[in-house]
Amino acid sequence: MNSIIQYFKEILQGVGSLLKGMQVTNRYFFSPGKIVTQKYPNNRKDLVMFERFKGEVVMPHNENNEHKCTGCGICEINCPNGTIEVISKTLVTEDGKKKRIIDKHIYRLGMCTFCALCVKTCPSDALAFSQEFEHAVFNRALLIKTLNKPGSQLMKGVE
Amino acid sequence: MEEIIKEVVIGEQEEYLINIGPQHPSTHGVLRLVVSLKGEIVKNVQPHIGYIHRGIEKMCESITYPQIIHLTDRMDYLSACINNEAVCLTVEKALEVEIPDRIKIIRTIMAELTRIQSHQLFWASYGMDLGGQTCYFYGLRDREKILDIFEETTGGRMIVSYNCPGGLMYDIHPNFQKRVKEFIKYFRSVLWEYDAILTGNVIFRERTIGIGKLSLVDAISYGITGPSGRASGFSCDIRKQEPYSAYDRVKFNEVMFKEGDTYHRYLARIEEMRESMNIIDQLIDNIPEGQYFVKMKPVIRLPEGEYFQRVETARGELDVFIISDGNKNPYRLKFRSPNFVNLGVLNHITKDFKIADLIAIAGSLDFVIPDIDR
Amino acid sequence: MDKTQLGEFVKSLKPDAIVTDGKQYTEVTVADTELHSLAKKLRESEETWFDFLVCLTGVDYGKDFGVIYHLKSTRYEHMIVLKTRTSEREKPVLNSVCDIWKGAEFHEREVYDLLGVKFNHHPDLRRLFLDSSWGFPLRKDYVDDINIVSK
Amino acid sequence: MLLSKISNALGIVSEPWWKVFYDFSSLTKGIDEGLRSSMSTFWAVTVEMVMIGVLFLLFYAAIGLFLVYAERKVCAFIQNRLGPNRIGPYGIFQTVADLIKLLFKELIPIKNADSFLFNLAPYIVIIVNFMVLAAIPFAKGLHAIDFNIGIFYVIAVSSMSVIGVLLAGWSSNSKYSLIGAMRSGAQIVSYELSIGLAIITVVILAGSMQLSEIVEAQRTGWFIFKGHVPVFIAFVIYIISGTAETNRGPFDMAEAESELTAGYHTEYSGIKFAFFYLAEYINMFIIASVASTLFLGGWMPFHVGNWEGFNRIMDFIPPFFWFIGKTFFVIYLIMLFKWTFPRLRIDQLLTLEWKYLLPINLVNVLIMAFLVLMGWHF
Repeated sequence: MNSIIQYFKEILQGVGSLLKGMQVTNRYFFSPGKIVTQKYPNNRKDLVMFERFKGEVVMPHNENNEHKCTGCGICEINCPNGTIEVISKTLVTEDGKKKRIIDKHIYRLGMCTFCALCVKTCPSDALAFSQEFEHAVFNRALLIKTLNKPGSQLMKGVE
Repeated sequence: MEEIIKEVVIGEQEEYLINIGPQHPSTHGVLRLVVSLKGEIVKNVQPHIGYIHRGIEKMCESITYPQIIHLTDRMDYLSACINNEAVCLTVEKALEVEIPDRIKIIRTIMAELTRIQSHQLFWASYGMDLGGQTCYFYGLRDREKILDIFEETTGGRMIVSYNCPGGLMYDIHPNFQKRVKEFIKYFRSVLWEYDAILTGNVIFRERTIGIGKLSLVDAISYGITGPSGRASGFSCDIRKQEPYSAYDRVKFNEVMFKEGDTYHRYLARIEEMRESMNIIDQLIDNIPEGQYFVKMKPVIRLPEGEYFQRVETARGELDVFIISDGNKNPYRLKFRSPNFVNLGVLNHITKDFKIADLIAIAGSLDFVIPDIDR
Repeated sequence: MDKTQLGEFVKSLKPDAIVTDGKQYTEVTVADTELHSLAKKLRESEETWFDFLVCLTGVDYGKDFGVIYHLKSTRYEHMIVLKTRTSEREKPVLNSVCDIWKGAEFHEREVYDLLGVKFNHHPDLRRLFLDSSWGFPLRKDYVDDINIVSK
Repeated sequence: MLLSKISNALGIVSEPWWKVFYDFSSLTKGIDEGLRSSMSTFWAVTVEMVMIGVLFLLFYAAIGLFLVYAERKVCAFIQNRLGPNRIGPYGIFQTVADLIKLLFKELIPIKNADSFLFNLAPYIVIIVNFMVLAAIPFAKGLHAIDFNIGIFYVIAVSSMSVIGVLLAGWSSNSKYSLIGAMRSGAQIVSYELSIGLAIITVVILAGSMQLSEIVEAQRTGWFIFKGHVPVFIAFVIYIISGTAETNRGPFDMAEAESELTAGYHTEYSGIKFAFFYLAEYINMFIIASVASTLFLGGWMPFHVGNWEGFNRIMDFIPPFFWFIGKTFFVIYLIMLFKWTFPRLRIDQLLTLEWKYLLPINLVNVLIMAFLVLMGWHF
């Protein structure tokens, strides 16, 4: 007799647990307000990334096309996988002194692991992360970027 | 010494060999299991790994200590923050740097958040392994909220690279405490759904209770750590045994079961999420003011010697063993990754179960393949 | 047992072993032929009961290879480090500890795979991550012109 | 000429045109008489068969595509997602686009596969589907054949689809497929029993196997209300074993995505895969429509005792929509099963059948027979 009671008890408990699960899924089916998906390409305009989001490394320039990079190469040394290459050139200033300035700051986005060591160790805060995250291109060569804009100069007062 | 190696023949002739993986929905990556079957009964499981072997230990020998951080992120990508912490703790131990409370507490909170999100993904993918696909989306839905917290503070979602030798990369975001509290409140209110859909479900219980039993003796002998080991009654929580960071100042229970079957391995993780929330509750309002990093030398050189640090990741014990020869990069760096060791037990506990149980057991050990291969 | 007691205990088991007091743990260096018997004794004697092989690391020391065993007792919560070195570099062989700790099987396969140290009496000694055509990448003299670019 | 004759025949019906939606028998009768009066019986029957065939093909494609879309939307809403939303408004043409993609996909020939059986298998599954659809009463007078053993025919034919599954698994020379097919064989053979017994419960109550008569018998009230507890139990068992028979939901052992990648149709590609895929949904539709016919009154509207006004309003909704509505309700239930529960293991599946469903079902049939014998039903 006991085993028969046990048998029906098992069935009822089992069905009960199943109904409990169905209750949850059914409730979500009838509550469209809880949908969490974003319609991504459609909401491009009002999509705001967090300010610290590591999209890609950029070199901020001000309105006079000036940046802060002195070409010291600390970012290149700190980069774990050779993403950054700093090509500098020597310039003779007006008062006859020799000064090393940056020629090209090459950044290979395809190799970057976003460890933030370059941005963090830069002594003059020349590098920063942008919030851009749509990196796909058709040609791999386009991922090799030159961060300093053509014709840009070192900001005054940065050594 | 003389060499005595005997050749091994895998799989008898009459057995039915099938390959599960390297591309298979439920191996969670590129794990390949060569399974010998007798009908539906599993007779032998041979894991073939190395499809995502990147030689992290070799790479570490040629880079500096701060640079190692970004590789540890990519080992067990679900416990990225804890992996970072492990290396940082080892380096700090070697240099004998005193770490301020603020850093310790933030590290602990981040580690516990990482543990919660890892277990959420475990819950999600475990439901899917057993055929309940809705679990996956509920798990990911809740996990997104933690990833958002990570993204706001660290700039990365999974690959956070947040800890660095001597402290943290950035200070916490001003919204951090508010958002964490919101999340804890939210997650406490939806955790019952996890139980309603999976834990209490009669099909789920039938599928998991009594399946893949691992005895305490075997768990210790195989070195199974983390929730999987604790489900067998193996007290292996490093947070309790060798407290690091701020674990010595919080109260929490070590989740332990005796049964050691698939169901309890699952349950251990669900309970750990609750414990982690308790830990965060105790710490989130008590973050002291102060510096978020300790000034280190520009080039970190570890004094000659051997340094061993154990931490508890979401999957078990991660050991970092550094042999330094006084240079700026380690002479030898060994990661004892929990998944790698846990994989060793798979053949032992799946024997004579069905092929569907193999998936359930492998899922309950919660493998992250990049951590196995390193 | 604390660090010094452990050292004395090991000394009583193997008088030849070199016991040093490391920063964290007692470190014991034994000859390759002695290792297996010492490990078995440490595992089985009631005072030590090292039943948990925490970590097994292979190291390339240049002229030979070393293997480092971190052992832990779940009963007494103490830890010890065993170290051993192979007798030569050309054909490095050690005794497997798989029969003492089952978890050693994967660790030893990994060491064999990455360093080429063979383990006698191992139940299933095959390459683990790499295929048989690869060299042994964790050796210091390993050269890979394609994949390792040194600056 | 033919058209005018048909319209003449239709003209006999002296009712407004929209009445046809409430009773299709006059329309079908009219077409039949029109055809017969203009050509020999042989040709008339041939033309009718072609017409029905074309209609069913269109219906098959339409309902299949719609159900795939519905399933994706339902599971999306359950899972807090949006589901397909790109092609057409709310993504309604998504499945059409998928079908076009599958049509253009390469049919990959499998090495060492038994190519004849490999190609035959999807057609067996499809043909079985058509054969079952023929017997289903969609509305009053709207069915291809009205057998006097209709429900028996449905059970007999629908279980033939397992042959297609077994052939697919066996002939594709893949280990995953073979395991999937064998599981499916064991599963369908055992759940056939439960379906049969659950249906017999209703047949006892209705006293007929003819589907149109079973529906007619529910004019005074649906069987699920009329038949006390036994019919309700039979309904639950029917839904469970019906889900199992379609290889869906918690019983999708034959596909078992997380174990066997895709089970018996792992090796299929292109349109042959689409056949299997569509067949699964049509199977689900068949199971649901038989459930609504047997238990929920088929195309009978919902009536409550003496509420004249309410019953009038209910009558106003055409029977076809009643049928479709009930069917979709059952389909939603089956979908809810699939998207809530984890999968059973093969031995548990058989335990459920032989230890729980079958004994309960047998007792249930006895109780039903006793109730009918004593006349203790409404």
